[in-house]
Amino acid sequence: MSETTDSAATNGFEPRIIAFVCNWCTYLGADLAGTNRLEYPSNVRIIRLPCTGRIDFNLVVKALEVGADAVIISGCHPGDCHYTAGNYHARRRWMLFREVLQTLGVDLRRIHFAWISAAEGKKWAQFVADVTAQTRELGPYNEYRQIIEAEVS
Amino acid sequence: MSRIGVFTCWCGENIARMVDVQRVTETIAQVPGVRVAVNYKYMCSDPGQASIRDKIVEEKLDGLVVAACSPHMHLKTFRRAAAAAGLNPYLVEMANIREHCSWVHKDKELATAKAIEIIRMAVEKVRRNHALQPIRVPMTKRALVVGGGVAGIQAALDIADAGYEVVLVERDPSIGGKMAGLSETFPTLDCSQCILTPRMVEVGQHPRIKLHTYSEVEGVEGFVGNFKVQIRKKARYVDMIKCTGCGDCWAVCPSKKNLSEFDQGMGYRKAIYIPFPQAVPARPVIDKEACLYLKNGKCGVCAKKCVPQAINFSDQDEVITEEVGAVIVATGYRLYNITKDQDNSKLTGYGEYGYGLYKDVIDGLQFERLASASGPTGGAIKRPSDGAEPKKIVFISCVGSRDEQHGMTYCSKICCMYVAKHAMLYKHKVHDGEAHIFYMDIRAGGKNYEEFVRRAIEQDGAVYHRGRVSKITQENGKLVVRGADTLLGQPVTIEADMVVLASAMRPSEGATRLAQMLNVGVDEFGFLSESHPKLRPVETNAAGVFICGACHAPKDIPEAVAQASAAAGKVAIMFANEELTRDPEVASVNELTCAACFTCVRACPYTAIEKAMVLDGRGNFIKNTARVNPGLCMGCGTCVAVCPSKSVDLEGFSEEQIYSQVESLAL
Amino acid sequence: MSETITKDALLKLVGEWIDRGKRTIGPTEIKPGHIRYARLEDSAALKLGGYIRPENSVKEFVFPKHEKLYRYLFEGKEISLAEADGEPAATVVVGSRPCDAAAFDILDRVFNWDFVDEQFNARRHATTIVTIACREWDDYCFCTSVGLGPAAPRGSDVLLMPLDGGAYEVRALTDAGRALFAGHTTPAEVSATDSAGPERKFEMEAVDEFLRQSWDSPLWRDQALRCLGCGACTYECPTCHCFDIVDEGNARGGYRARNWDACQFRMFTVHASGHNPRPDQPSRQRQRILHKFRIYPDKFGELLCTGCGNCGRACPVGLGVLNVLEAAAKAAVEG
Amino acid sequence: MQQQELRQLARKLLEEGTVKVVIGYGQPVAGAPAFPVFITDPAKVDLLVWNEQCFHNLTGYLKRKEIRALGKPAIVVKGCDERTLVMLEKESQIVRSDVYVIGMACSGVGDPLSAKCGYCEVHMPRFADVVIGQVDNPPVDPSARYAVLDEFLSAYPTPAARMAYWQEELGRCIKCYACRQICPLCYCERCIFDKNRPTCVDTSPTLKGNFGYHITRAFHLAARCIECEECTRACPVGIDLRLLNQSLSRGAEEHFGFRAGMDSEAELVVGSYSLKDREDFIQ
Repeated sequence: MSETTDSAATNGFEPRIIAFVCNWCTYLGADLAGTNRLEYPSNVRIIRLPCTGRIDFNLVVKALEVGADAVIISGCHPGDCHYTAGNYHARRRWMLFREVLQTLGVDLRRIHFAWISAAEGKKWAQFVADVTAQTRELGPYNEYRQIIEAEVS
Repeated sequence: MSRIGVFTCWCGENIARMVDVQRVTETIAQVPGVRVAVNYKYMCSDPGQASIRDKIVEEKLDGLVVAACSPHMHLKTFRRAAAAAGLNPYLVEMANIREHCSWVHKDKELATAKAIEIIRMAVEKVRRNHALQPIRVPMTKRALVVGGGVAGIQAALDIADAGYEVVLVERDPSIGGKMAGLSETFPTLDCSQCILTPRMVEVGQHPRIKLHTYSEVEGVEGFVGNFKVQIRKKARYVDMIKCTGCGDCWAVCPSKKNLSEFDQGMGYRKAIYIPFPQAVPARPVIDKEACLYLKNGKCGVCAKKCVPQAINFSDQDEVITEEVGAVIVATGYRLYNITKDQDNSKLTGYGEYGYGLYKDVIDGLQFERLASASGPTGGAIKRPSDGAEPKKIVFISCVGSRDEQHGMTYCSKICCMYVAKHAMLYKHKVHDGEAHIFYMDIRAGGKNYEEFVRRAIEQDGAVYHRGRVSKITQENGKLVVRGADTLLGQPVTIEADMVVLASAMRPSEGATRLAQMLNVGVDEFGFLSESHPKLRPVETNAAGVFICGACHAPKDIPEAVAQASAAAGKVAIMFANEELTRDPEVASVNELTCAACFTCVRACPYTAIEKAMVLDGRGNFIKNTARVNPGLCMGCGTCVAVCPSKSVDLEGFSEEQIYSQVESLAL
Repeated sequence: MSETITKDALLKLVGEWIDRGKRTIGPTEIKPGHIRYARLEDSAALKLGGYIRPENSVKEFVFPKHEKLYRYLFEGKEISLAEADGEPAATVVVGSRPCDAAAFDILDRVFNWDFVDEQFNARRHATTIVTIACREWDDYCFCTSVGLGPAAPRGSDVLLMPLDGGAYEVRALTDAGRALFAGHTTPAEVSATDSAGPERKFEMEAVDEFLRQSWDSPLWRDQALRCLGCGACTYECPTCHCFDIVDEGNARGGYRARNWDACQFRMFTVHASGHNPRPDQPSRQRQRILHKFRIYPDKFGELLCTGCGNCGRACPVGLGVLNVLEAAAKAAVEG
Repeated sequence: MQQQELRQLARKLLEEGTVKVVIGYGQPVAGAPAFPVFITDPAKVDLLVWNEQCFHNLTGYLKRKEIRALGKPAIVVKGCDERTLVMLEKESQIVRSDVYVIGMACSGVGDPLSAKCGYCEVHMPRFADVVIGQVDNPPVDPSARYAVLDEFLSAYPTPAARMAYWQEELGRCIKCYACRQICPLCYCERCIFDKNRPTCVDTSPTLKGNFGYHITRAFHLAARCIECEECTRACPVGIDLRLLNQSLSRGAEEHFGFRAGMDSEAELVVGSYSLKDREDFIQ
């Protein structure tokens, strides 16, 4: 998961990845990855929310609107939610949100969901590495860039 | 224009090695709204914090970003520093450029670029933070303790001794719980009742403890500091005030053959009875299933015999309401009853042990009664079937515990110890008897525990077989126990007179229902969930509700007592304040734009949102609205995400804050 | 004696405009059953007949639904401004309806009244409009009631009068128009006969009289109760020209733009205080009608309506200027 | 004849003062689309019509302040419209007893027949105070419900193709909000699109703003939309908005066995959860 080799493979394109994570599991998981010095690509920007329950689909849309090539949404495993049920509510909304994205033709390979606990620093590092690698393969999200930049004629 | 200060920490080499803090500082200094940007070797150090405090004053800062480690590490630290300099602590944000940046990247260029963006996000966020004041909620300084076992007793006494009123609710006619029924306790072998009953009496006589025995919690309303609890006081048919506990009634009661719950069904009691001599309160109850008068109107000799005329056959259940500010759940455990407890699909095993089929196969608590001086046999070890003294007893541990296939995955923790104790007690009473123990591992962690087990083996000659028992059959008056000794690597067959199963500990009946009433989570086995396994072991996610004892997980007496005192301490700390102060980073509703679809009400994990009405000055109805109870809201923000019009927002993670963070990442 | 052009010649000419890179706009079937004015990539896409009029109006080609005014960029603590767009492309609108062309003339006044709107003017001057007179109309059409007609020349650079057999009589009305068709027409004896157009739906005088004392009339409520408060009528109207100014941007920078806005929206007049001087649909409908048929005429001496009937066609609940004015005229007569 | 019965009932209700207004369909020009009328005067009940042009779902008017000001309403609903009432009641927007519901037996509207009528299972209203007329519910193939969607998805199989389609379609959107305004389940006091600080979605009718708008509009109807297709009918620029709503309706049915407004007992999908919800898409 060393960056240089990966990016070389995709002639230098470095994806922009925005991650919405919950404060109690995935954020701490990412902290643990740091404490254990687990290296992963620097493409991800983490936005901390209290709970996956707080992560509104509009935020995902906004992330695409600011030019994200991929979006990560991650929180506590079922049963682990600091707020007991936030992640269950989130999971439901994600299921439905994916449906409308599918019809709209938003590439679901660019929107990633994960349960990553405070103990899973390794999983976080690996997950970010995988998402980054996959997005490098996919290349820049030009379809959405077109939407952002389209002029009204 | 805001006046934000950005303080970038080197964390010695931890950050500075991988992030060019100088470049970061210079770049951030150029961000609109940033008044000062500095960097320092150790921001969390005293000089570091001092420099922050000075800058806040000098530059009249109205927002603070500390770019350093994880907020989970130091946000509180820097909020305190800000407060000390007169800046509202909620105007402080941290940018995590250590755990999330310098520690996980190897390319200094990329890491520096990322650090700048992380800080940029924090700047955009803090610009939209609000100065917040802690939320104050008035509270009833009165605690409810559910469960009158040793944990509940300890918790109740500690809180009462701290000077606060306690309402103690016990389902059985007497407090005392499981411990009151134990013979002797490991590792000291001191008599269980001798140490417990004085505490029970203390509870009974304590001026600040209100005791409701033979009662159950039926409903809970309200929230932390302000609970209203409905308690069902089951009909006792005995007037608690008139009754003197003289015992004339049960002496004459003709209904004799009723299995004694206290004796674990090993002995009998009357229809009107006290569970055991030292019961608190020492007042009898009438078992309406057994009472001849209540069943078919004949008899009533107890009433005739009762001088103070305390018998009241027309007694009814009564539901009372108690107002309390905090609740401690201490509902304890029950043993895995192989014949009855095949409730969840996983519990399917151990029929082969013949429990409930062979009279002389009993469980640990039943053996306690056999061994107890106050027990049905007066402490003499006699087997249930014929009262003969068993010459060979097989003790089996891990019955239903540590068993993925047929039982519970967890370890019931106390069995290893009490099995050793049982062997000892048996050998002390039946010197020529043989005590065989089948075990998986001996888990004797605890003060003097290992020594205790060694004693059982070395001094009292308990025979340990490492292995599981596959089957127990009854052949010509003997219980043939077939197992394996994995150490010897050969099958073992023992013809025993009695078998004692160390059955798994499970949460007591109704624990889950109570948990639901209190909005406390339960795990897959029905044990109540603590708020944090390490740091908040007696708190729950329901504010003002605490847990102790075996309702949380299998525990032995010292642990249960320690945890009970811990929970009591938490309550005392809460009550020590004039009013409740809660984190102000909670949700609130814009009542004018709320469409009152109440999706948030359905979604809130804490039932912290209520259906309310907007009224005009004269109290006329204007519209419906959702309303957040700040005393209950824990700030998860689930309501914000489900609100279609975004009429509800969450302080600290407001829509404006999050969107501005995302937008700061625009290419 | 008149100049004519055959349908084929016209299409050929349109093709030339397209090839020469002119932004060429005309009625086209954007999807089955939907005829709209839109940019033509190929003259074959130009739909000259088989419908009453396009669903939209041509206003969006001089006054687009969204128009950047200028860009701004944060450079450190400095903010720099930049022009939004370059020069507008030379544009020909071909196959416009007279009721659309007339609207250009009206919009010219609006955008050059107290403030000279250069961005509008630039687009307008880059646009030549070739109108085709109507020979068909439907129940929604009421141009004749507002002083126009199926062959009204107002606002057009060229007016094409359909002849029997598919050709057109070319009436070039301006230099731009003449330049556009120069050398592409053939002289002929035939000359198109004006058609009467939709029969009068109401008497403007009566309407005017009513509107001047109608403020509290129950008519507004009766007519507008069903109004949904959407902007379909105003956005498909050739003369409605209200807009809103918004900034679209982020922490890096962005741009200021003007977007169409509609008097039928609740948000159109709501104050920061929450007070709304037009609190309900009836008051918003009244505003729209009064603006078009009294307030605007008082100021500019002409109606702010060309009788195209798009409002009625676009309305999901069958409410349009026509319904209201017919009712108004009726009310005026009944007193 | 249903229309006669309807008028008689309306007159009776108004005369007896059971209701103050009857919300129904009017049609001054025969054959023209019927539109909503609000009858407060018993003498005017003959304005009411009932025919295949009555496709409008009138239930949205129950939330409108101007209408509420008229007093207790009676409303004319088809079986499909009635599904909205179920949702509005579940979402605390109406009190059923405050509305007199006149159900019309309906064998389909629109000419040609609206797509939604092809798979309608509620030709007979189920919760109305009175039902006028009688028709049978013909058996329907459940898959027909999403035929339009399936057609689209197979015609545009790849994300890129779909994205191209929507860029074309949503590029035309002029943000007139007809789809929002006509939707009987869009009843927010202040729509999120009218909210600033922050503006979740660009207000401009740019492609970006339009995508944000239509994703949000559709998702806000997730597991709520009762497929009346009024949004599609109202759209002046001819965008087939049904497709977005249908994909969510199908999702709600497939994942949660929920169909908005069909079962008045069913628990709403958003705001609740099940431990069994699938999560194969979560790593």
